[in-house]
Amino acid sequence: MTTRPAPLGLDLLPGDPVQLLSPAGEAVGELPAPEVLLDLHRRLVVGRRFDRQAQALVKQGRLAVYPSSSGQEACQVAPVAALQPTDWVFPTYRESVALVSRGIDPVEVLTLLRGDWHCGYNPREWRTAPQCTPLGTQAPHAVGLAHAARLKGDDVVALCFLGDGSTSEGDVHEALNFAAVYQAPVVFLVQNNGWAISVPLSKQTKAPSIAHKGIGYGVPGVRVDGNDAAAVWSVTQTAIGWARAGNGPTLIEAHTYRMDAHTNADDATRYRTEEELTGWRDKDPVERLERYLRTAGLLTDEISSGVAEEAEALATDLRTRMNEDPKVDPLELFEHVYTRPTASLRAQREALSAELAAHEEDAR
Amino acid sequence: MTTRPAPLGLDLLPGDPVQLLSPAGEAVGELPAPEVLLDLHRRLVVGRRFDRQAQALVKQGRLAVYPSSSGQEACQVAPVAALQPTDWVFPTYRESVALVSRGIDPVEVLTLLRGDWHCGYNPREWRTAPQCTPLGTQAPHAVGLAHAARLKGDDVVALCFLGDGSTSEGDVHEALNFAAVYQAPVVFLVQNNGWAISVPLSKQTKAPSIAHKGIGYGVPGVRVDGNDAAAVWSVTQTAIGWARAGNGPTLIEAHTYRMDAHTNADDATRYRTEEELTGWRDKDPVERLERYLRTAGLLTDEISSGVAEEAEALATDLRTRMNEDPKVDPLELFEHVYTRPTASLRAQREALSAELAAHEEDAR
Amino acid sequence: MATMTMAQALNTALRDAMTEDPTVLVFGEDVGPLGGVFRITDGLTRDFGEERCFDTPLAEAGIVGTAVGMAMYGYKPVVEMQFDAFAYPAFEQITSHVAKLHNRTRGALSLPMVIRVPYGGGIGGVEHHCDSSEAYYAHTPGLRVVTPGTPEDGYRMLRDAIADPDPVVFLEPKRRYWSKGEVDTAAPGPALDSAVVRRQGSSATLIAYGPMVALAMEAAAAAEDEGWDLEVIDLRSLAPFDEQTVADSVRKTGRAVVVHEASTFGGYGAEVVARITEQCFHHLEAPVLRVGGLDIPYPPPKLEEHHLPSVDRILDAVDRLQWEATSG
Amino acid sequence: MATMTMAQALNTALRDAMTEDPTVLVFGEDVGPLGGVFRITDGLTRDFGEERCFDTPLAEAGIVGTAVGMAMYGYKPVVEMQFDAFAYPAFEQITSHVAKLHNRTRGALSLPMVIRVPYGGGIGGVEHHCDSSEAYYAHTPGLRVVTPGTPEDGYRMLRDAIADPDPVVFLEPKRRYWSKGEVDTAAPGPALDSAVVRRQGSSATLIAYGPMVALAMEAAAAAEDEGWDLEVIDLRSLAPFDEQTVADSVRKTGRAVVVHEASTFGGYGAEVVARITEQCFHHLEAPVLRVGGLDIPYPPPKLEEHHLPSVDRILDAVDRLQWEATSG
Ligand SMILES: Cc1ncc(C[n+]2csc(CCOP(=O)(O)OP(=O)(O)O)c2C)c(N)n1
Ligand SMILES: Cc1ncc(C[n+]2csc(CCOP(=O)(O)OP(=O)(O)O)c2C)c(N)n1
Ligand SMILES: [Mg+2]
Ligand SMILES: [Mg+2]
Repeated sequence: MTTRPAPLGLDLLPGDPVQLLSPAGEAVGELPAPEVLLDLHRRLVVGRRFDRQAQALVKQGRLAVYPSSSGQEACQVAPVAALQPTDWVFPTYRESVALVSRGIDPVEVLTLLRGDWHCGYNPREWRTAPQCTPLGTQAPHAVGLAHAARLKGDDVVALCFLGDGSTSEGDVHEALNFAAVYQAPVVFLVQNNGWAISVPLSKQTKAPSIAHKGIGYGVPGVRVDGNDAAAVWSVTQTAIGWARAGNGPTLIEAHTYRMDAHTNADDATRYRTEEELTGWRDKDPVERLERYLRTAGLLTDEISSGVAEEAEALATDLRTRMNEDPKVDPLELFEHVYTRPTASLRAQREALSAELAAHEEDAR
Repeated sequence: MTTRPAPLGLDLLPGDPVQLLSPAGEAVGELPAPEVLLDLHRRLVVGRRFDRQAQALVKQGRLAVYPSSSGQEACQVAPVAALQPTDWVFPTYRESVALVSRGIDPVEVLTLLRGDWHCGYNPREWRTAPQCTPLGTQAPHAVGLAHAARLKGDDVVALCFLGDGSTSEGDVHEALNFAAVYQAPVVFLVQNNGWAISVPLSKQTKAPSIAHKGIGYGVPGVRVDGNDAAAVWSVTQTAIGWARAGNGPTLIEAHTYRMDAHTNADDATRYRTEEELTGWRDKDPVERLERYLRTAGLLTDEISSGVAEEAEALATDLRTRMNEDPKVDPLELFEHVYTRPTASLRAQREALSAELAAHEEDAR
Repeated sequence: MATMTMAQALNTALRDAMTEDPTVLVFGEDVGPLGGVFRITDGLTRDFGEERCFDTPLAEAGIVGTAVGMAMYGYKPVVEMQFDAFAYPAFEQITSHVAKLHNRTRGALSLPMVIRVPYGGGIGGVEHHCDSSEAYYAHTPGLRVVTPGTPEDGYRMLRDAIADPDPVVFLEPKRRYWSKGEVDTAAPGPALDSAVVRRQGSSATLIAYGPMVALAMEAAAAAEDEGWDLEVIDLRSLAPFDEQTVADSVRKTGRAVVVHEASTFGGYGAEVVARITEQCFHHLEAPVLRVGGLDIPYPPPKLEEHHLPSVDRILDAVDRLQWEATSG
Repeated sequence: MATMTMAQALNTALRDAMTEDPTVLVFGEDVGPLGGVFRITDGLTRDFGEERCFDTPLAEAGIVGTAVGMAMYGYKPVVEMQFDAFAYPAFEQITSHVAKLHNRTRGALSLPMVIRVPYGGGIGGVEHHCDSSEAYYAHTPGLRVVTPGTPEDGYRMLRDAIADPDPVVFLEPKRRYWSKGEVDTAAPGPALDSAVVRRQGSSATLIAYGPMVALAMEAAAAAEDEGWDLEVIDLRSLAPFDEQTVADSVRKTGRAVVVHEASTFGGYGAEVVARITEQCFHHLEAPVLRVGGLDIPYPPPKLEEHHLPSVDRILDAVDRLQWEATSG
């Protein structure tokens, strides 16, 4: 087995999950700098507020569907905080909070879920791929992009979000393998929330841990307490630096839990117990960091209310702007199927255009 | 990490390759019983003779293509020798020698390669799936069958052959994972011959070893000298017993080498060196066992010439029977597409039948 | 005789098949305790145990591939692909193995398995959740591809598909899951391969399947106002195709329109047009027309109405069947 | 102007594209030192280095998926699938991502990538090595699907496909790899989307593409003896389909036969028939016929001749174009 000196437990044989803050908010390891912690706190609070608002919007019928990441906010915001703007993010459908934390306009983030036909934001501008629904299929994209950047000599790391369930898909296997073979600067971050809709991890894999899956590719694996924002930040920061320095990919497993159903359409009471939830409530990522910061005297009332205001402002703005239905032009359906338009789509566009005109006529 | 007491290095952390006979034919570990060794020797000699004959047949245009397993005979015959007739085999295109060793008529084994349209033998009768060409796709079949047998309470183990290159395919990943989750009685045997056509293992994976790939599934992995028939037999025998006892799957990596090109259509000189070949010639599986048996006084001239005769008889019989072109009835093309015939295929059959009749007419 | 939604009919079919035949197994993603995201497998794990109905890891090639192995050993697996686009990872298993194994083994091995695929749109689903993938499967020799349009067919055809010795891709029209109908679980019904005439008519033939059957019936009702007496055929089986029933009708009416949700270009409707044209050329008063989806990736909820066939578009197509030509 | 095999023409196209544009990359299984199992990438690694032409692990979804990522970053990847059936593992990547990414991002991301697929039979290949998979791709909106029938088109179309901002599935007719023809690498050639009339004629139109173009030309030559003057169209682009060129021809001749290797049922030919019928109905003297493969899994070397279109079958089809009807 190759052994490389790797920091913070980035090793072929993953150890216990890294934890820097206990659930009670006590420091149990070397913490990032105070400004990092305060930034993480702000992101957590804003992220959670956004998530709540999105859940309200789906109830009001303003969104077609919403996969909440409540409970997983640390995994969403900390890795994003550790990235440079020039780095790329490859999110799944669950990463709305991460994207908001990346700075993308929340309305753009929710565009697809709102029932529009595109991903909302400009992936090139935000160096963020469209949120990906087919499980694990974004993983080879992340590897390809990272490899491409490396070939060009650019300083770019790709962060690929994954769910525990998706690690069973062939594409994730192929991506991990390609990443290792190409030594591509990719960080695979698996949010192990214990469930894939109704399928528990125990029916998903018999691996000692998901991080252990790295071994079969020669990819260092590390486990982290996914409800400890400080730990997630430190571990992803390390992995990103590791990749940036040309050492290749890493596989991070963040242990966390989604506090709500898979999406609003799901009924989680059919497969999991109230006790399980209670256990995880005590590990809440926002409260945990907040407790530490309060006790350490870093989070003043002033800062705290500033953060609360920012979160509230974002929610209000979001509510207002989502109140109007998005303008979707049916004729744009044909515009982006190809870069070079085809005769047949032009004809279909004309037909639809005529149909719409006739309808308008009728409506008069 | 779960630790289970597993014999013969069947462990989540694979060790060095198991070797029982040195390349020079000296015992370096606990050998199987003499009758097992003699049986292996017989199978090796017959297998090699068959392979030579098949290579001759392809040169004579009697086969459309032939992927030789010369050099890999130990990996082909030893696992088969360790199976019960009630167990199942899932071979790739390279396993002709294994199938002959299983007892299947060599002409049947070569049916597909001869240009006929079916696998030649009755898979149910021989408990041997058709030789599989799409890489790795037989792996989930093996898992499904093993799981099915277990559900039925039958004592059946499935042996799944794989090549090193094929381990990069998503299907192999999914199969290993399902096998572990179901605790299915499957033995995955990877013949790591260092090459996937022209792609060397170093471009295939950065894993410490292929056996290490088991860790990510919770599947014990073990490495074995694939040119040491005694070792391959012992390791597969152990893994098969382990599966039979209800302990689930194992992943065996057998280090070996194909001495010939990928198939007769391939030109191996484009990608590998003469030196590499020379190194492997010294590790020849047939000579190695023969040397040991001779030195140990187990292989008498009488036994040896008996084996040689058997091999020669098989080759002669094969040559003769392959000399005539197989009778393939064009009208049978339609017979097995579905179990229940369809009207449209009946019509196509009639059309072809008329065409053939017209041709015959013309030919008169 | 009972009133059921198609979802209930499918659930009942699975139950009845599992009760009658212990070799019938159900597996896939979330089909166990959750009962599937559409609840088609609701209660099966509870009632038949984890060995008969179980959740798998998330890996569609693995699901179909293990089903192949189980079928080789004599089981009758019924696997669920969660949504249409999520069956694509299994495409190699389906085309290179499921479709071919019987043939590759000269009939020694058959694969009595069913791949259930909820398909199509009309339910406001987001991207990748609304594909109509029937053309991919129907073009693959060795597969039977069927799709029910009514709850009764949902029951009967699923039972027949499970009993069939050949592998069947069973396409379930999502948008019909919650539509009710009378189901007689005791009635044998037409053969799995047969199309049925859902409505007799003389002016022209509407040919539909799965999600579009109800729409075609609606269109036929609306067409009465325009003085058209439309015949409606529900194909039920896409592969094999019941040419006889279709050709008989078109020879009678002389005009036809094929309706499906899938993108029109290269869609299943093209085959129907080609066959009708070949079989009924001299009976045709007008070219057989297609009303299909646009040639675009499946659009979002807000715009799917513009993509999907509608009563209006069907009537427009009927209107374009060159009525003047014959009246002269 | 030089005489080349199609294999050489394709190799030259890759070389010229790589020389002119440093963002063009070639990768896949065995494309490096070996030069591909058909030697289409011969010498590229030697001449352009391992960074521009490289071998990948054996994983087709991974190959196509990483190509997507590389294209997102501005490269123009040209990936090789070793054989037709071995592209199926990448089916989800191709349908759910390659075909849709431009659309999903409202045009913000384009995917200037080429997926090269050696396809079809006629070379005595064993199972899984001879599929004609064009219908699967052509039915998927967002993909361009093209196939050259001559060495010159091999060169020109591959250059154009690589230069195209859209993803292109580039289907290479294996059986034509070793056929020679004149190639003018400087001539611009017809647009990538255009069909061309390969032979002018007046009696009927043969419509072919890729592996069948040469056969159609042969059939047209043989038809002269029977007194038929056949027009031959080489479609070149399957998606989009050049309806204009085809319809113009059929309106002129009044009869048409579509030829392809793929199984006829649900094959690409059905679309051609449906469109011609719709566009040219009143010009048609007979139904448009198809000469395609049988509806069976690809047969073995010994029997492929019975599966594949032949000059005889094409002439038979021409003969069935109801010549009596008009002569009266
Ligand atoms: C290829 C594919 N198969 C199935 C689905 C349906 N599906 C959507 S989310 C999901 C569960 C994913 O679980 P996990 O990866 O753990 O992520 P989580 O939702 O828990 O964040 C499933 C099965 C899909 N999107 N893609
Ligand atoms: C899905 C798929 N992709 C590509 C191929 C073409 N192919 C046939 S054999 C082979 C190499 C396989 O290498 P390995 O698994 O190491 O087995 P070996 O041939 O060395 O025994 C390749 C790429 C295939 N058969 N199936
Ligand atoms: Mg999860
Ligand atoms: Mg190999």
